[in-house]
This record gives sequence, C-alpha cells and structure tokens, in this order.
Amino acid sequence: MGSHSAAFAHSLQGWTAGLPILGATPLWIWAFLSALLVIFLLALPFGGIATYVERKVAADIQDRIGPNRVGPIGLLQFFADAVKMLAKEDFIPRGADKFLYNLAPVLVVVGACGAFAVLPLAKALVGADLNIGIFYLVAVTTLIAPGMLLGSWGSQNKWSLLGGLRGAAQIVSYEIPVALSILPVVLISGTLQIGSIVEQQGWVWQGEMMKNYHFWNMFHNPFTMFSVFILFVGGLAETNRIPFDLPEAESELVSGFNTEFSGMRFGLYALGEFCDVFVMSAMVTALYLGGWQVPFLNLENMWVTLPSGLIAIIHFSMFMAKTLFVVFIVMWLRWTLPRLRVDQLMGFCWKGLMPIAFFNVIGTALWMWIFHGKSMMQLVMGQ
Amino acid sequence: MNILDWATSLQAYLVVGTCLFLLGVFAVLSRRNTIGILLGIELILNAAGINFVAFSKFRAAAIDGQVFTLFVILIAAAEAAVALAVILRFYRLKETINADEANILRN
Amino acid sequence: MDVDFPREIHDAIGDGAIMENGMKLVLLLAQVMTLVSALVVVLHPNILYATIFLLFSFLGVAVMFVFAGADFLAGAQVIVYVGGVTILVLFAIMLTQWLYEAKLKTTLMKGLIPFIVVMGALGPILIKETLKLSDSVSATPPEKMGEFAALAKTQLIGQALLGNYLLPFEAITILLLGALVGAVWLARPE
Amino acid sequence: METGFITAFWYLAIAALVVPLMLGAGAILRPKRTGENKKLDAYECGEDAVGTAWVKFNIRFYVIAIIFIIFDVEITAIFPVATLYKDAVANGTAGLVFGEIFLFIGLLLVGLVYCWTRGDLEWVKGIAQTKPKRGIHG
Repeated sequence: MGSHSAAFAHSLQGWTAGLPILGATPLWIWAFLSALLVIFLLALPFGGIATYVERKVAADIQDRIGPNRVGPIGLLQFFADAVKMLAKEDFIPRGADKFLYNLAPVLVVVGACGAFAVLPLAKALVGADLNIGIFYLVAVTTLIAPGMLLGSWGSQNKWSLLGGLRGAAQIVSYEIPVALSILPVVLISGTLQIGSIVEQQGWVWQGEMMKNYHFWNMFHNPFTMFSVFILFVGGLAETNRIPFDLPEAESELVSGFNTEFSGMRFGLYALGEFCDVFVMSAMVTALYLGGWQVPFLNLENMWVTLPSGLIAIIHFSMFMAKTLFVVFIVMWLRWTLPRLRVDQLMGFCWKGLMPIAFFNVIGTALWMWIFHGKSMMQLVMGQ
Repeated sequence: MNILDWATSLQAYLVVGTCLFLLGVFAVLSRRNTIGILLGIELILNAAGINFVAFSKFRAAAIDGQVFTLFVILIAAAEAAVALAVILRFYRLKETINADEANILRN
Repeated sequence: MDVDFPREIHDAIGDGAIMENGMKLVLLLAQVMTLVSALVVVLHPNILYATIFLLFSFLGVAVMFVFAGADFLAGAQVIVYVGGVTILVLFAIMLTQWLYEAKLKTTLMKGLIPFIVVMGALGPILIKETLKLSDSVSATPPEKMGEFAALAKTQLIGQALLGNYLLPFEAITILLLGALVGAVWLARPE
Repeated sequence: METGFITAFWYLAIAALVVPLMLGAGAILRPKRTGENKKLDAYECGEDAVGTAWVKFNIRFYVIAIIFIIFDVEITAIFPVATLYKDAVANGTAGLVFGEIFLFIGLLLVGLVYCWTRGDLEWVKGIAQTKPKRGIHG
C-alpha cells in the first residue's frame, strides 16, 4: 500500500524534523498530539461554532438578524454560551439511575469524537488511515444509540424514555440504508480504507504517469447519484436532525431524550450531536464528493512543485469547504421541512429508502460489469 | 516473563477465552432470568471467537480461523434475534421471563 | 501516497520500545476489561447493568481482535454486537421486565451448584488443558506469523468466502433469512 | 496497521476524557448552591410525576430491532466480498462476485418483502393490537 497508516503524526514529524527540540519527538507523541489537535481544535470548536452558525442561518432564512451582541456580528456568542453552560448548576434528578445518567454522555461523545480519527482532512492529515476505515467509522458511531437509550432510561422521565426509544429505533433503522449506500463506493473502490477511496476520486495513475481522470464517486454512474442522497438522508436521521428529530421533538416530548440533562451535561449532548453532524457530512464528502481532491488538479504533480505544507493546507480547505457546505444544507433543511410522524419515519426508511438502496447496489455492480469499471467521466472523455 | 509480553502471547488469549467461557457457563447455569441466560451464551460465543482468532494467528497464520469467527458472529446475531423473540412469546404466555416457569411440558 | 519526506526520519528517532510497550499495555487493559466486565455480567443482580457490562466486554474482545491481526472482525464485532445485539437485548429488557422489582435475583442456593460445577470440575480441567495446549502450540510458531498479522484482512476474508467457504456462506445466508422470518413470526403481535 | 490503530486508540481515549474534563471545569467555575429540593423532580410540565418512568413500552420497537439486526449482519458479511469486485471486474471474473452479491441482496429483499407484505413494517396498524397491559405507547 505504501501509505502511512498514521499520516497526520508522520506529517507532523516530517515538518518538525529539522527543528532543534521538536525534531527528536517520537512518533507516539505526535500521534497523541494529532488526536489532541483534531479533537480540541476541530471537533469541540466546531460543536460550539455550529450552534452560532445555526442561529445565524436560521435568522437569515427568517429574515431576522440573529445573535449580534457578543463580539463583531455576534461571533463570540458560542464562547458566551460555553461559559454559561460551565457556570450552570450541575445536578442529577432525584429518581435517576446515577450510573446510567453519567455514562450516557460519555458514550455519545466518544461515539461522535472518536470517529474523527479516520476522517481524511487532507492527504497528509488523516489521523489514522485504517484498512477498515469506513467500518471503524460506522462501528464507533454505533456507540451513540446505546448512549441515548441508556441516558433516557437512566433519567427516570417518561418524556426522556419515549424520546430515547424512538431515537434508538430510528438510528438502528437508518443504519441499514446508510450501510447499503456505502456499499456502492466499496464496489467502485475495492477497499474500505478512506484515504485510498478519496485518492481514487481524482487522477488514476498507471506507473509514473497520470492515465485518466476518475471523477467524484457521486458522478461515477447514475445509481451513485441516488446513493449519495440516501447516504445524506440516512445521516440526517442518524444525527436526529430535522425532519427526523423525533427523539427530541420539542412540541410533543418537551426535549426528548435529553429532557433531564441540564447545564454542561446538556451541552455535552449537543456537542456530541453537532460533532456527529460533522462526521456524517465528512463521510458524504469523503465517499462521494471527492474528499480533499481539488477538481481536475493534482497538486503533487503540477508545473510547479508546491511545498507539502501548502498542499496540506489546500487539501484541508477543500475538504472543509465541501463538508461545511453539506453541514449548511443540514441547517438549511431545518427551516424548510416539517417534522415527520413516527409511522412516516419508519415507513420512509423501510419502504422508501431501503428498496432504492438495494437497487443502487445492484445497479452500480451491473454498471461496473458492463462498462469495465469506467465512470461516466471516463466514458465521456473516451478513455 | 514480563506481564506486558505475556499479554500478547497465545497463552493470554487462550486464558482469557477460557475464563470467558467459564463465566458464560456459570451465567447459563445460575441465572433464572432467560435474558441473563442469553447473555451467558453470548459470552460463550465470544470466547469461541477469541480462540479462533488466536489460533488463526499463532497456529496457522492463515485466514480460516477468522472466517469461522465471522460465521460465529453472524450466527450469534441470528440466535439473539430468535432467542429474544422466543422470550417475548414466553413472556406473553406466562407474564414472566423466569426460566423456572417454563415447565409446561413437565406436567 | 507518501508525504514528501523520507520514511527513514522516524526510524532514525528510535521510538519503538515505548510505543510497543504502550500497545501491549492497551491490550492488557482490554483483556482485564473483558474479564472484569464479564464477571459483572454474570454476578450483577440487575439484568440491565449486566447488559451494559456485556457491551464493555464486547468492546474489550474487539480490541483483542485488533491485536491478533483481525482488524475486519474487530469492526464487525462492534457493529454487530454493540450496535445490534446490545440494543436488541436492551429493548427486550425494557419490554418484558419491571426493573428494580428484582424478582429474578440469583439466589445463593441457586448459584451454589453451578459454582461448584464450574469452579470445582470444569474450570481446573479446562485451564490445565488450555495451558498445556498453548505451550505446545507456542513451541512451534508458524513462520509468517508477523507478516500475517500485519496484512489487511478484509480482502482475504472475501477471497475465503468466495473460495473454500462458499457453500457455508450461502448456507448462512439462507439461515439468516430463516431466522428473520421465524423471529418476526414469533414476535408478531397476535 | 499498528500505528494506525494506536492513533485511533488515542482519539478514543481523549474523546472519553472530554466529558469528565468539561464537567470538572464546570465544577471549578460555577457557584455552589444546594437545597432547592423541588428542582430535582422529574420534569413533567410542572405536574408532580405519577409513578415510575420505567414502564414497559410498545412492542413495535422490538420487531423493528429484530429485522434490523438480521439486515445488519448480512450487510456486514457482504462487505469483504464487495471489496473484491473492482479487481474481479478488471480481471474479467466479475460473474462469481456479482452472483454472490446479487444472491445476498436478493435474499435480503425477500426478507424485506416478507416483512412488508405481512405488515410487520406498519406502524399504525399495530397500535390497537399491541397495547400492553400497563405502559405507554409511542
């Protein structure tokens, strides 16, 4: 394979190799630092800033101004919110099961933040490019469902229990269409390694020369165009976003599974949820929208030689631009669509998405068989 | 032998597998709750999986053991689904999930 | 896929020992977690807690799989057991039982006979045989153990499923379909 | 492989530390206040909570979970086969892999159609029939 499975740590080590003190730092410390950087400088700040952006987007859509008091155009609002959450009283309801009540946020946060390990932020900035990358991502995010269920059970509140049960049933149901929408990408790429999947959505190499261009998986064939939507919709449902926010439907269940969680504990739930939105958007980006690939360019093989740090920055910006666009669509939908009813929710998953997802898998396999694995782009360009 | 080195040895894997199996057997024998019995069976199946994976690496250096573990995982899931459906049926019949109450065939 | 600096840099620094020991420590902790959680599964009077600790036991086993070179299986273990079986059991408990009424505690007398059977007869024999077996197998380790453990297993498992294990694989597919139909039939409300 | 997984373990460990860290930071910052007893009650829109919240619930969640777990394991098992498809297409041996995937998806579809036609996927239909003796619906 020739790839570093811990590309981020290797990159940090390479960039600091010439420096006097840092140069001798062993790899495992760099691995630790990469994890620290991604979680504390990407995941958690994203969770905070997303709340501000969500309110701004909502305000724009509803023709309001939105938060504008703290800092320029309200930019520091998320900081004020964080301080408020930290300063709030921390209490456990009287009837609650303390062990479950404390365990639940841990499972949710680990499920959401742990998945950042395999996100391909840039070619050189993958925390851990595991051979089973997608499987790791799916496996780690499954921790969220038991977390929600146990938290709602442990808080000894009927609203919470209803919300948690709905949430768990919804998450497990939509996991099937999501997995079936990952399958076409695996058929096309022949690997579960996310780094390699992203790599294949650009120029295809043959020996030393660039052979032909293989566009984003989304445009590989007509079926993957549907698949990406199913993955996106499934992601929406798994992260409990409108129109699938039944677990916390505020008009019927007070606040659903997190009713009894207040102050920082509620903040952690919200944080985990926003991180999960990021992870799902990043998954859509990496699998179908080309990840860090800059369309039609290969930064490492151009008429000028770019320094590796600059390439990493460009890749990272590209990845973030695509991911944040998907996140923006998620926020946009919130003010566009009404909430589904619980029977519609299940019917939509099992009778709507599932047959289409099956059809997409078979269709992609047939397309590859008939056209020898070529994408539409390659066929059009006559390669 | 250093305990850290021991942890990576075949012996450690087998000992953990055996202990898991014994605990599972104990749960199956002692639990009166049918769901508790199911949990014990899951432990036993996991113990089998550990042994397959360990021998796949330390004995054969071939993939076959892992394929069998995959089969074990698949069957375990099917078994859990059917077992819990049976428990639910039993519960509807008897309003309890106590295994001692499952005595219709006795008299 | 290499970033543009030589691989030798990190070899020259020589961080092997600490990293290796750290990983062995993770494995040891996973083994301890597996066994301690399993103990709670067996002994805890509250079945809900037993299920939660079963979840931790599954996670420990998944980490053990990773260190035995079974990366794909570790993922499958977490997806199927943690995401599937645990949720199903939790649903079953919440559906059938009034918790904290504690009607179904394992009584001392009920637990005594199994304890004697397991600790007195089965346990010593099995442990003894296990130690004997592991010694004899460890004496002649296979040649390519290290390389095998480092391989990516997903494709290998796929090849095995299409090769030697094609028929069992198909049989299991049919079995799963049967299990689906049977379980749904059993669980269906009258 | 191993450097990759050790990094992944770092991520998981740090993610697990986030929760105690945040709650700990809060414990240092916030003012200490105790004794407001009513606040500790379960929130039921201002009313006093009646009975325990640990009630039995509707069985439909359970049937869905059973269908889910079978589908989940089947899809898990198809992934290793699916990774071979690209190379099989390149080598001209796609038939076997395609047949395998088709068979799997086909059998899953049969299961789905069975559940569908027998009404196990209906949410509303079950309400009247599956009412538990005590408990809540939803």
